[in-house]
Amino acid sequence: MSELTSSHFLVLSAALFIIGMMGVLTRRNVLVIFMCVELMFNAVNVSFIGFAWEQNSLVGQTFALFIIAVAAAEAVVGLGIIMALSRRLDTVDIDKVRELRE
Amino acid sequence: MPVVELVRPEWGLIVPELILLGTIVVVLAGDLILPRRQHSALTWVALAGLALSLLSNLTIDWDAGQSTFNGMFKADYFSLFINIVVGLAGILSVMISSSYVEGAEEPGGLPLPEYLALLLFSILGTMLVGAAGDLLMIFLGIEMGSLAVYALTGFARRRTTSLEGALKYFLLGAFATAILIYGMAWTYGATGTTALDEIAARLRPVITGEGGIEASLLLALLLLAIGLGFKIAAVPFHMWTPDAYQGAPTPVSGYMSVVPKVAGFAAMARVLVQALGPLSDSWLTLIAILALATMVYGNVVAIAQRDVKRMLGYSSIGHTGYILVGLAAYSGMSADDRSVSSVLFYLFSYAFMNIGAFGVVTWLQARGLGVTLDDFRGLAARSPLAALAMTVFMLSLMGLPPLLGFYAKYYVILAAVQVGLIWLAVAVVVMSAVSAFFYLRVVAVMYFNEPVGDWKTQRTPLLGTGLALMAIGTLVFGLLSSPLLDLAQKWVQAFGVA
Amino acid sequence: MNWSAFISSYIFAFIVLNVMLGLMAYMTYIERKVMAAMQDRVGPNRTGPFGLLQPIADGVKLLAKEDIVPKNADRLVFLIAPLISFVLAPLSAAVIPFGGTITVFGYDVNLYVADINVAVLYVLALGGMGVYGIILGGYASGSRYSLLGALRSAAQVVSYELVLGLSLVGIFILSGSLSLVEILNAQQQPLTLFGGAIQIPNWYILSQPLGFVLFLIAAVAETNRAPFDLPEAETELIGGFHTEYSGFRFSFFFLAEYINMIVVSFMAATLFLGGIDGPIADGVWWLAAKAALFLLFYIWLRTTLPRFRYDQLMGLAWKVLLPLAVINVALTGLIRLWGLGLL
Amino acid sequence: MDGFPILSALTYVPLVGAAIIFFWPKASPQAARWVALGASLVSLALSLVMLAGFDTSASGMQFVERFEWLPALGVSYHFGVDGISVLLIVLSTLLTTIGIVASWSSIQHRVREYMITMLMLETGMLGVFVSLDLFLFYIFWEVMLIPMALLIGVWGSANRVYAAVKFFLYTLAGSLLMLVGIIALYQSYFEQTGIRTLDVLQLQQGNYGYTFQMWVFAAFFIAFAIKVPMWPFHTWLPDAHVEAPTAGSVLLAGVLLKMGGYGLLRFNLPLFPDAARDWAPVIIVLSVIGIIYGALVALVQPDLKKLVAYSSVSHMGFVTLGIFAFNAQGLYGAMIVMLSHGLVTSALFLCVGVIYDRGHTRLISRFGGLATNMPVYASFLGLFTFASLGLPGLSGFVGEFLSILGAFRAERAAGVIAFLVVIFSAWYMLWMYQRVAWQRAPGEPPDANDPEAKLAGDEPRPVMGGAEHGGDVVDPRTFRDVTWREAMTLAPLAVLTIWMGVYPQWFMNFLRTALELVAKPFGGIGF
Amino acid sequence: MLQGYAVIGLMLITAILMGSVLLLLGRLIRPYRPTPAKLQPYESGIPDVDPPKTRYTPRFYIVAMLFVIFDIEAIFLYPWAVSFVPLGAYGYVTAVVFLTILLAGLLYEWKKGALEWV
Repeated sequence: MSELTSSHFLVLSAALFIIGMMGVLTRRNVLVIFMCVELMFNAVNVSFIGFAWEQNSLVGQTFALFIIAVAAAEAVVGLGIIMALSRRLDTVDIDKVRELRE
Repeated sequence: MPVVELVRPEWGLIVPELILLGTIVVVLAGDLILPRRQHSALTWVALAGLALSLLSNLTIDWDAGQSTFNGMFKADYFSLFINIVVGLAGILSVMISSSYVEGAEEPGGLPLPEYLALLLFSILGTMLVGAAGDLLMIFLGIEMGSLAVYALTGFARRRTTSLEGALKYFLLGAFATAILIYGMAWTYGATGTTALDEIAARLRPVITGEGGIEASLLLALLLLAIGLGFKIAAVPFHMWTPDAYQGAPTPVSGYMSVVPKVAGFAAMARVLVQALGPLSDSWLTLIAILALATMVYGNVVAIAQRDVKRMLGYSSIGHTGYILVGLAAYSGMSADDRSVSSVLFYLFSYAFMNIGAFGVVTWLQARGLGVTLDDFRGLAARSPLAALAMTVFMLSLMGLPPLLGFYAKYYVILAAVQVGLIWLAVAVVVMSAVSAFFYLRVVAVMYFNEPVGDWKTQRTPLLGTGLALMAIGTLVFGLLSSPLLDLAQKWVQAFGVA
Repeated sequence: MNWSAFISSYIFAFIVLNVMLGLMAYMTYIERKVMAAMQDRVGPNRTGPFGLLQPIADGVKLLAKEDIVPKNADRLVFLIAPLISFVLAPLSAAVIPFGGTITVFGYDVNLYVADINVAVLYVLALGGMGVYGIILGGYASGSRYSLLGALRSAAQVVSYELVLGLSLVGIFILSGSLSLVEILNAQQQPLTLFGGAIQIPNWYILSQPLGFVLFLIAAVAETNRAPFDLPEAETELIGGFHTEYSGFRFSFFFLAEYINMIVVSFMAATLFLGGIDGPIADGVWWLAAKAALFLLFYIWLRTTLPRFRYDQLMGLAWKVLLPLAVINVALTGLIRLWGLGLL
Repeated sequence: MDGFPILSALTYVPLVGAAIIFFWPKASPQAARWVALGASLVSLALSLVMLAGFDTSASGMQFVERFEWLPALGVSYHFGVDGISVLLIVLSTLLTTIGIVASWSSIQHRVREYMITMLMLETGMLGVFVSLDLFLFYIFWEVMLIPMALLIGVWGSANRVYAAVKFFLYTLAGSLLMLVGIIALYQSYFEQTGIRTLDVLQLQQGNYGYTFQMWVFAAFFIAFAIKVPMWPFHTWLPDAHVEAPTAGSVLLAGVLLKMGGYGLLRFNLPLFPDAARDWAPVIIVLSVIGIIYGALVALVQPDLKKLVAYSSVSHMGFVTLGIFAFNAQGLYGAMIVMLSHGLVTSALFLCVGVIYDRGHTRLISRFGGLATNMPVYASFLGLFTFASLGLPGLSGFVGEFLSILGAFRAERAAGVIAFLVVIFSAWYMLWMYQRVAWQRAPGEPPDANDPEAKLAGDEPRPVMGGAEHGGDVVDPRTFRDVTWREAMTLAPLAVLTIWMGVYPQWFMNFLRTALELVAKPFGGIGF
Repeated sequence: MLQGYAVIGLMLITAILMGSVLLLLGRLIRPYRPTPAKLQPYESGIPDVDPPKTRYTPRFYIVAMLFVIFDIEAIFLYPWAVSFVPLGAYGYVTAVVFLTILLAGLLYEWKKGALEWV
């Protein structure tokens, strides 16, 4: 087992971020998209922690904490919207959410 | 255990924000305490709070360029201008909102206090972005602003289109936020700090040629630009805009066309110019191309729209393009550089004309009409004043002198020409001509067609006053733009204080 | 990497796992016996002396039962969900310090699996993840009762987890750490009163009485035990999320619940009662005794109190316990400042 | 007189009038008319006072008002007049007054708004002529656009919306190009001298590179060429003229078209002499094409207004031709053509308006024999027809002659061709006059004593042409002659036309010093 | 430290193995005789009509949202609590402000009726 370096964090973070991004771009289920966004947030957290670890500073960790908090708030707002919409449309498929078209 | 440096904040510097926060608390408390039919009093509370917050800017010594909370919060001229723009936009938005929210335009009605609280939260967030001295503050401010606006977009929760717009706005907004903070992470990784001035200081060797640009910095730059591009609805990150504008309650559309955009541009100025200014060679071209694509797309697609809200949505994409031109004209922190000041001035004028345009749509809706072009038929015969106001807004958006929009565009073009971006200046001009097609159509329909549909008389004094204020502002502020422009130009002083 | 320490830790982990399972099995026996005694009955007494083989008989019976997968079920999730619950429950025990370091065959062996600096956070996180097993099981069953039970369970667990988390903040303020080992160590120094005339143990139950009560209530609710066993209320929900489960899969949920109970008891003992702290006997015994006290308390509750109504349950968490927990944090901070002379 | 800001006063008086009508919501249509007339008359009076006070011998700007407005940008509030603008200002105030009188009874629909629009238009027009700061100029230039478009779009005839939008877009496109030019100029001057200014006079001191001149010249030129309108930028003009109400056409032809020529003289020539010299051949060719094209198309127009409109294209060709001849004759000629065209074409539109009010059609074929029952009208029409085709002794002759002479000196072939076209203009104008005034009216049986009619057959002239208003055909023989009010609008124009034809020197006196300055970079001798 | 997590990881694997082994062991001895009635979901004896994924009261979602917010805020207190001594009185005041906001938010939700279980 080799030493842990910041690049481990970064590679993990990049992988998570890209998985999340691909999810957002390719999936059709609103909830899945939303979860992928959350995954991206957490990937960013990993990055911040990794950099903070590398530089031995607290800034990155603080930032990550704030991201967690904001992500929670975001989840609440997002879930509220998704819930209200799915109760009206009875679907969570984003392709079926298309009343707003010319 | 690292030595924790204790923060001794200068409360005096955040008085405007504190007043706004207090207003929010009062509004929320009023929601709980007052009976429902007295809720309309909260409109006045909100207006008073906003006005007070705006006035309290006078108590701060802006010349000193002070900062507090360990440099997280800056009270400089840039933040002053943002405070002014956002405060005014807030007041105007509240004025055009109250009758709509209290009225029966939306199924099931809307709760006023929550509406006001969300609006004020969003304003507060945007003010924080303007005053941010750290990437963290920018992130928090943007999110505070955006989250409230997501909720406002879906505020008419009995109407599917409103929720749908909110959903799209939310999903893409959250996506953009993720990209943005990933960019911040990389910036932090590459420079070891998240303080804007510090970043700039550490990047300075790059311009003097003593250090190369790391790939990670470029990645950070790209991610930041994309993330903020989403927030300001720059092409190709604009997909949410038309749907959100069309779906949202009309006053919210007006609001969200201005204040979140202000937040986005303030963040862009803070991040790209103040922090990453030394890397301007790397981002200027990107911004210029974004600007061109954005204005061409927005204006061309707007031509085909029949729904006025949607049309204004696309046109706001176009305006984003114009404002980006101002940013693309950055050439270094010199007293002559008009890039950021033209952006600021544009945002100021955009607040008046665009909230005004949506205000007229709100005004029509209060009288039982819809939001399509056909509903504007013969408005001049029914209400010459409303038609006149709409004409003023449309022509101003088009950029016709002597209205405010012309000055805004003029300054942007001037900034572009000053750094030799003639092609962009020409593009702005050509697109202004293109935009005449759809703005003029509204005017033409109002004056040249006969009225159709039912019309119910309705008294909306606050809305009417708001519209009058905005119309007069659109007419007058252009002529008196000199002091405003001087104020905007002080961004150099603000960003230069390292 | 210190391989010998790693291996010894792992061996200890294996022991902990098995002890937990064994404890759980006999917990059911003890519960039945104690309840019977309280209700003036005999309890299991046929299998083996005093019915001591009853748990084994139960296990064999469950093992031999048919494993039914209902036709509406989401098959894969249905099969995995109990495993999630079962696996996560004993993992929490990994951070409980059962004692100091002892020497076995010349090797130093720590009587805890792992000392991680965010141990409490870890336990809370596992508790939160345990909800997945319940909610997935309920969702995958394809039955109304299951789903409703799962939803109730999830809502309940998250609500009380909040209280649980906040009730511990006072302890962190006092100990300055999130590590269970360090929290334990902080309780080892006795408090001296009246200039050393009286020495009392520095257990946090003394300095954190409110926190202790909150923790206790929240812990009971967190483990879905009576009087907070709404999710599995037989009379209302036919067992809730495990309505459709049978055979050994059903027993996994059962196992998980009891192991959680045991772990929470050990946690409570460590956090509030000084854990292994105690005179005369070896620390492990003290710990076991304290934990047993809590377990008996659980059983006592079950026999004594009727079940809450659901709105009462949620109201209690949000309207009473949560504000109290917050106030506890503020008060603790104030007292601590005073104690430090900073006020 | 000194110190009184007469230019600001005469510019803003109409605006004040508009504001009075606007903020007096209970004003009756009649009151609105009187307020508008009053405001325009005050403005006219002020402009005449200014004309009287104008020193024809002095060089440079007079009645200058100047103060800093947006110092950050170098924008100043700078008004002033020279010989070129002073005459155009009087023309504008005069024609606006006439326009308001002419719409007294023909406009019955939304009278208040109409009057507001007219007065705002006047302010815009006057502002364009008095501004000496490019920023200010541009503002007035655009301000003018909206009222004119509204005039066409709200009070025009059948196809008005199309015409209004077309007019607007054409002009807007041109002016936006000019905006880029203005900013480029500003920037270039700033780079040369370090001074931020948009003052025209100051910018003229700059020294601009050749390539720069060529481009910026083009930017300004296209804006003005659209306004002139010059072939091939003219297509908005026939639509706009045809659809506009009478007063709209009057102001469009009388004043707005002059702004193109004014802009060329004020900005293009002094600022970019090198570029002007090199662009001149192209422009001369385009002017000649425009002259021929306008005349030929006018010849075949069945519609009176279209005919006059295309004749404008032809006449305005003489303006650009004269300007880009760069000599005394050419420049004088251009200016005189502009003034004369302003008077004559406006008058012709008024004449068309008179019979349109009676017959509700503009088709030439629907009129005839007006000389019989409308003798006064026929005399006016005849006078202006002759003035338009360039009969010596009337205003049209002087200008066209001078500008052809100038062109002849500069570019012989162009002069020759342009001269030949005068024959065409005689043809279409006279033919029009013949048909409207002398020919048999539709439905009128032929005169038994007329040998030509016998040759053509004895049928009455058929009533033809698609009637615009529900097919109601009004017999032109029943038309009443001009009313006093109509005569009042035509008379001053007739007087001026004759005056200009007989004594052009009076007008040229005003122009001399100003045109000398314009011609200076081109070795302008011969004044 | 990391070693601790490694042990826990190994423990997790062990637990999964143990569970799986127990389940597979049962497979050897338990019967498998499904009948249609046995496979019906339990409906108190009434035949199943439609799939159970119908709507449930939004209260559950509201609780979930409230939890997410308050839990994160609680987590915010942990770092402060751990470094309580070095942060001192100023840190305490800050935290109290934070807690007040938290409680105010709770109070608001309470008054708005978000905590009522109808």
